[in-house]
Amino acid sequence: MVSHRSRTAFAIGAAAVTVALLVTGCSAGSSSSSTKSSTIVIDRVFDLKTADPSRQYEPTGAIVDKALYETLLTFSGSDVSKTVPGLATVEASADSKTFTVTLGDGHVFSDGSPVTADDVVFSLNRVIGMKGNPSFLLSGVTVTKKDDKTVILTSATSNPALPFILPNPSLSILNSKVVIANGGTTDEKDSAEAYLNANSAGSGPYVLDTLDLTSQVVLTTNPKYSGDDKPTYSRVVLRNVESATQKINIEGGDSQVALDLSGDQASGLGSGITVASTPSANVIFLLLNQNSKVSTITSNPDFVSAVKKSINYDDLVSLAGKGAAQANGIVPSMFLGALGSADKTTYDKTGAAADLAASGYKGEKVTLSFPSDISLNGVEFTVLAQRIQSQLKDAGITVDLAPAPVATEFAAYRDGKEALGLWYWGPDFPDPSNYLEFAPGGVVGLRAGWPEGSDATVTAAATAARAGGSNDERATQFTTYQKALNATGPFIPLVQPANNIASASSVTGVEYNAVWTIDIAALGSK
Amino acid sequence: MMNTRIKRPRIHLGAWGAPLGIIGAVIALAWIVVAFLAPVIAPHDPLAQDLPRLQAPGGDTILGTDSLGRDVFSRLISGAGVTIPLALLLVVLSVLIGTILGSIAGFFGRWVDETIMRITDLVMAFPTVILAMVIAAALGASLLNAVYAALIVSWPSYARLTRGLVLGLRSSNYVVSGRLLGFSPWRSLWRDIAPNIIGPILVLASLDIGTAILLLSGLSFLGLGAKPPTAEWGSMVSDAIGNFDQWWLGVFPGLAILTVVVAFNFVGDALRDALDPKSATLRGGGPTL
Amino acid sequence: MNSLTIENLTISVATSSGQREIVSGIDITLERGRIHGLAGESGSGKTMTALAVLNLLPERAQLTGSIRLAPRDTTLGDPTEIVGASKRVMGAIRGRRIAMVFQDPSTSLHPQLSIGQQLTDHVRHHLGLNKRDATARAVELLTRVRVPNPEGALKRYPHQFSGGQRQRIAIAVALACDPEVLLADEPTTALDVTVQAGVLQLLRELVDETNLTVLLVTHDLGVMSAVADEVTIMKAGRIVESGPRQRIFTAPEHEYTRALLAALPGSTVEEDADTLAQQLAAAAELPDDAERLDDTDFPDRSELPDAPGDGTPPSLSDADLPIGSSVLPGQADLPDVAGFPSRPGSHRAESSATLDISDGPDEERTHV
Amino acid sequence: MRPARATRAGRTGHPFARYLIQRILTSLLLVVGVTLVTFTLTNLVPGDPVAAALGQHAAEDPAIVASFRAHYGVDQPLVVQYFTYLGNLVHGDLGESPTTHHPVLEDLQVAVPATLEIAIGAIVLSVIIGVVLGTLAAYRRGKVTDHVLRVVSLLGLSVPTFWLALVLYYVFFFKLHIAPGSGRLSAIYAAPPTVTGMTTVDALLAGQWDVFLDASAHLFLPVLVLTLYTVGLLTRFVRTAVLEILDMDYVRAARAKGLPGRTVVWSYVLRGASIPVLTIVGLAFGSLLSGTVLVESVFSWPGLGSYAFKAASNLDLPGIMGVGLVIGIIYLGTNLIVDLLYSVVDPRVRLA
Repeated sequence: MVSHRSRTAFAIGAAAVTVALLVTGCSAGSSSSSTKSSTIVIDRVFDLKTADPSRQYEPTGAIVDKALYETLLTFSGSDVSKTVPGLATVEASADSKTFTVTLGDGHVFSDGSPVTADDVVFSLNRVIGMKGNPSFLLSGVTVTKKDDKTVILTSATSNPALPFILPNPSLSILNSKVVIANGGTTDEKDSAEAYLNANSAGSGPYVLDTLDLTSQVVLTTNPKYSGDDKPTYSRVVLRNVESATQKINIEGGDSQVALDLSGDQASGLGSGITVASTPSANVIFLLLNQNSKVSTITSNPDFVSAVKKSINYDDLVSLAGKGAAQANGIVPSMFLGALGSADKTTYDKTGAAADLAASGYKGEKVTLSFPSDISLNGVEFTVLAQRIQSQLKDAGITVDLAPAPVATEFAAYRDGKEALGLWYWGPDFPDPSNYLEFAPGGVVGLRAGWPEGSDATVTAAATAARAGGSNDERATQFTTYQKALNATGPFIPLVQPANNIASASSVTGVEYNAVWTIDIAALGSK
Repeated sequence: MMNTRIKRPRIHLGAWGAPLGIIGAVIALAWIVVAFLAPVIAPHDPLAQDLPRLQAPGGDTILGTDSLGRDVFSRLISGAGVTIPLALLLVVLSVLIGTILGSIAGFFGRWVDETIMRITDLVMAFPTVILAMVIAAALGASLLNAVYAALIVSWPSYARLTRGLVLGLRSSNYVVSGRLLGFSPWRSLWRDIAPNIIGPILVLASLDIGTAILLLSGLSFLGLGAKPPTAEWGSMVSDAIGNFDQWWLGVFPGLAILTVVVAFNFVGDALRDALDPKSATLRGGGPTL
Repeated sequence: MNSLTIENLTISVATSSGQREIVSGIDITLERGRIHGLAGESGSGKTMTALAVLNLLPERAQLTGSIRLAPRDTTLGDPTEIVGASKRVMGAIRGRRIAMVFQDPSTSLHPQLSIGQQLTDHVRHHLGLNKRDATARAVELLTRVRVPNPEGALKRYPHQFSGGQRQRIAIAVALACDPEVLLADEPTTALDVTVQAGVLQLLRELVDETNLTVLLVTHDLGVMSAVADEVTIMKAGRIVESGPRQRIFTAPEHEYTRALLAALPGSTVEEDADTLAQQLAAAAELPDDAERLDDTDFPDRSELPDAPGDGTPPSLSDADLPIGSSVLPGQADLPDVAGFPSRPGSHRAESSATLDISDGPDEERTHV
Repeated sequence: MRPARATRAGRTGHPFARYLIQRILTSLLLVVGVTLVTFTLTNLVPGDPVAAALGQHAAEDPAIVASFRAHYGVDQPLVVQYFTYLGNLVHGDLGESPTTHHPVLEDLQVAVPATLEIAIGAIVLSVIIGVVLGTLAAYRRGKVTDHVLRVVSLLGLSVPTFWLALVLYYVFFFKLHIAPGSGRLSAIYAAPPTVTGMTTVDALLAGQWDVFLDASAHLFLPVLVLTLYTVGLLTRFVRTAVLEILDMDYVRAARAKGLPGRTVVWSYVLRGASIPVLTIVGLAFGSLLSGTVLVESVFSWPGLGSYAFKAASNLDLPGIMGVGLVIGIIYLGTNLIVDLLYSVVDPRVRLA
């Protein structure tokens, strides 16, 4: 355990050296000590680009904005299968094209002004009009004010998923007067981002104290917060910390919550620390390009089948660590319509050999491209890729690894130029319809060189699933879709890595949410 | 420090420089032998992931296993065959490019000299690693690309050294008398100047092998060098970042780098004592990482 | 009255081929208020002898015998033994009781320190003067060695003075603590021939005025004949002959001495100060680098464009050439010659003060 | 290091002004060169900055992509982009980073002091230690101390900094728990009001002793890692320089004056060795900045190295350009300071 004396001695020693270094005639004023009371420290590997909710679309941004802002609808705890009222209640029309938003009473922003329909209209129109990263969430949606308490959302097409999209922190409601005063507009000329990175303009339980995109975000309680559940911690420090250090920090009491421990790290934690391990909603998959211009090998159906059977899924799951699970289908396990373990693809050495022989593969090198700088819930793509390479080698398939930073590699992936690719899909909203993009001609389908009309079975299943219906009907439709995809599709769902949230035992209310990872305001103490 | 001296290489074996140099040479040679024999002496296939993951040293693995169940010891010795030859290649290429450009600059002077020296200024204004990083990012991660990136930042020191030596020699007796006798400048460049600059260049180059290893493994550490699953020491160290509990993942490859670099630096230091007791250090030669 | 007594002094140096004796059992006695000339060719061990007196020989040199420094006043006690003396004892002797002037003032004065600092640091250390008193003393010293504008000179740096002025400053530095013995190692060799006389004249005056004891190390018999009272001739680490100047120059007993003298132009010894300058001019020759310690570290002469190509500095010991029979090309290589009107023979000793004023500051360049 | 030009003083009145103008002009040329090189290199990268900045969902929406390209000006031809950049540069506008969504200038205002804090700490510490050890080695030439120091300094030069950083971090933080974790400040402390951007200095200026202690503790390991390397470099070099000075007549003359040993060392020997030592210190500072990249990545230090790495891997052109510029400026500034110091320590050097 930490010896406080030795740590103090280290600090003093270091300070002595620093003092010696400083050529400062330091005029020491009275020691104005810094705040320490009721602070909670949360360690996170940052992927933060902005705190402006209408621009951010990163998991860390969602954590921050969930604490600073409120949305029209929200989820309770970790349950993302049904929405609950947030700032408003929403009623959908039968055709899922018109949604009536009715604002609740008594919601005020941090400057004390009430949340109005104008704020809702401005905030949502700003998301759409700025054409920032999250604007596709509301594509085809128009927002109109009906009266001071009511707003109408109209979708061009049937949009049953919209209520599940609205809780996304990117669709937070901002204080329109403040934002407009600081350069906010509802088009691309908007210049309020700088302001929103230094101040918050929301009605959430916290306000932004300081923000440094690379090191830390500090939140303090919003005294005007109108919700019933006032936050326990008056100051929140969300720090950018590498996962190995997160482990040390939480073991040493330097932090109270660690969000990015790998399975290996989480299983080695000492007593006094609680770990919540749940499979995350991220699905890591392998894609085999069906475009013969890209690769004549990967576009061979027998070869695709051989690869599916050559992979030792259990081995990959154990590599991903504690709490990880095999992705039975492309839809993650906690969503409606997820596949059961009976329908998962399994390792089949002899079947693989037969398929490989049938494919006419002659030992050519296949290039596996992957983003080398991505580490998802503690699972490093580089590690995973090496294991896949090794497994395929055992099956007689020669794989050449081509790592590149995601910035460079993503372009090739998006343009459908990768023969073999290792990627993941994180859901935009907790509804299986998000996964229809994997169908032929879908966004991800095209990345695998799989245009419309490539696979009639899958396309038919996808069309049926898109049509909607009752929950049971939809569940069946999506199961069928995924079975078809597993059978003939160019995607191989591999792993849902675990989300390990480690917290000091004194911290309560730690719950993983697939949309915003963790609700800071819900954290309590005992 | 452009005030150069003309000295034919002289051998003075310092009382202690020589033994250190011999120790260095022995260690360096040992690593080179290991590099050649790695496939024979490695107890396991360095790429095979057939052992239990993250096993501590001892038992059937000398240095434990990594996060994919590969034998750290086997990877360590096969790593010698990855970094050392490339570092040597890098130094040889740097010396070639640097001395050629430096001789041209020093011998022909005027605008040729100005141009070449301004380019070295430009390259030297960048910190080595950051420039190499940008280049490696541009070329894509691979060890050979890391060598190219490192080459771009490492030739100027040779160019400057050579230019300084050539400038000093150009006005010296034998070159001047050669000119009076009507020999061509190329002849004097080759006959009179080359033998005189070999000593300092050799010293700088021998000290640079260590730098080259540090630079290449540093780039690999940042993910801009060796591609997985290559057993490269720098990337082995970076694998250790996520696995602090498994100290053996990082400690041994780091020690490997350290011993090789120290060995080459011992040799270089002894060579400096022997060939060029003063000038090499004064010109700011030596590692810059 | 004896001031410094050297008895049976032997200096040997460890080399790769074993111990080599550089000085072998010499005896020299310096009398108070006299200038004792120590002459000999390069490598004869004369500079080593001088350094031994200050215990400043390189570490690898071994020293046996005895060097005794008599107290200023015989009633004060026994002489101090220098051979094997502790650091503390030597610290109290060096600069305070025995001072030294080196051959080349352009290297013996620190180029980066002001004249003021170099003149006062040891004064403050040895005599415990405060800054103001030390500065006053420095001004007095500079006046005494006839450096013009002494107050201004304190703030200047060595490169801003001519060679002759620098050596005067170096002498002032040596005399600053009022020492009993002054070791002058070739004090005029590095100087332009036209200013040598002035410096020697100054030395003579100081001895006459202050009862200083001087050991004048030189290879130049012309210089010797001009100022020395006693003369010792050394060869290969041994004393060849020793005695009063008059006798040595008129009736040398040893053949080696005779050979040396025969080589001097104008074979009679003239003491007349008026002719000194002329004589010195005639006897002038190049500085003798070979005598320096670690001569290999000195910039090779071959770097100079017009030096002979073999790279070895000219040295008497090469062929036992008689002193003065210079075969070397003029004075162009002398470091201080630039900007100095070279009119040999036209200077008179008493006009040296005016001469020095006319010295322009060196336009020295530094390459870094 | 280019030689400081020393010529006849005072021919045209203000040699310093002339020196400065000449320096600034060459610097400007160099800076333009740096931007051109960086720009060209970055554009050689085959990737697409859009993908990096937008992420896999938004990058599919043509409207979002077009909006992004227009905002960052990457829809223009390269030549236009470059000259637009130069034009903005004249007005002190370094552009906006697509990675951080911040003006690059603001990012650099945070990153540069963070790196300088480490680099200055390391160089000051290294100079103190290196000069003492180097002088010691020279004085004990050929003795045990000298040999030990030779081995130690060669070891210092041979340690991979990234590895040493990890090992120290592992030992002092992970195992012994006496060093603080990564970053610049423990989370319980709020950063002191920004004056210099260096946390330790700012904490002192604000009189926050506890923050200062904490910031110093965070600073210590990164500084130590970089110091060990630089000490190796300086010790070897100072030894050589001092050995050369010890041969000088003026050192023998100072001894003959009976000055105490430490006066001889400090006033005479080290003053004499100051020019070559200053030169190498300037060079060492440059390599320190280089070394910070690897060390910052281990200690999660939000400095220039981390920023450069992130910018390079995200194809963040304005970010990389900004880093190139600021490093060029630091390099030139270092040279300028070294040149000025030459004239301080050596009266024979005059700037013209």
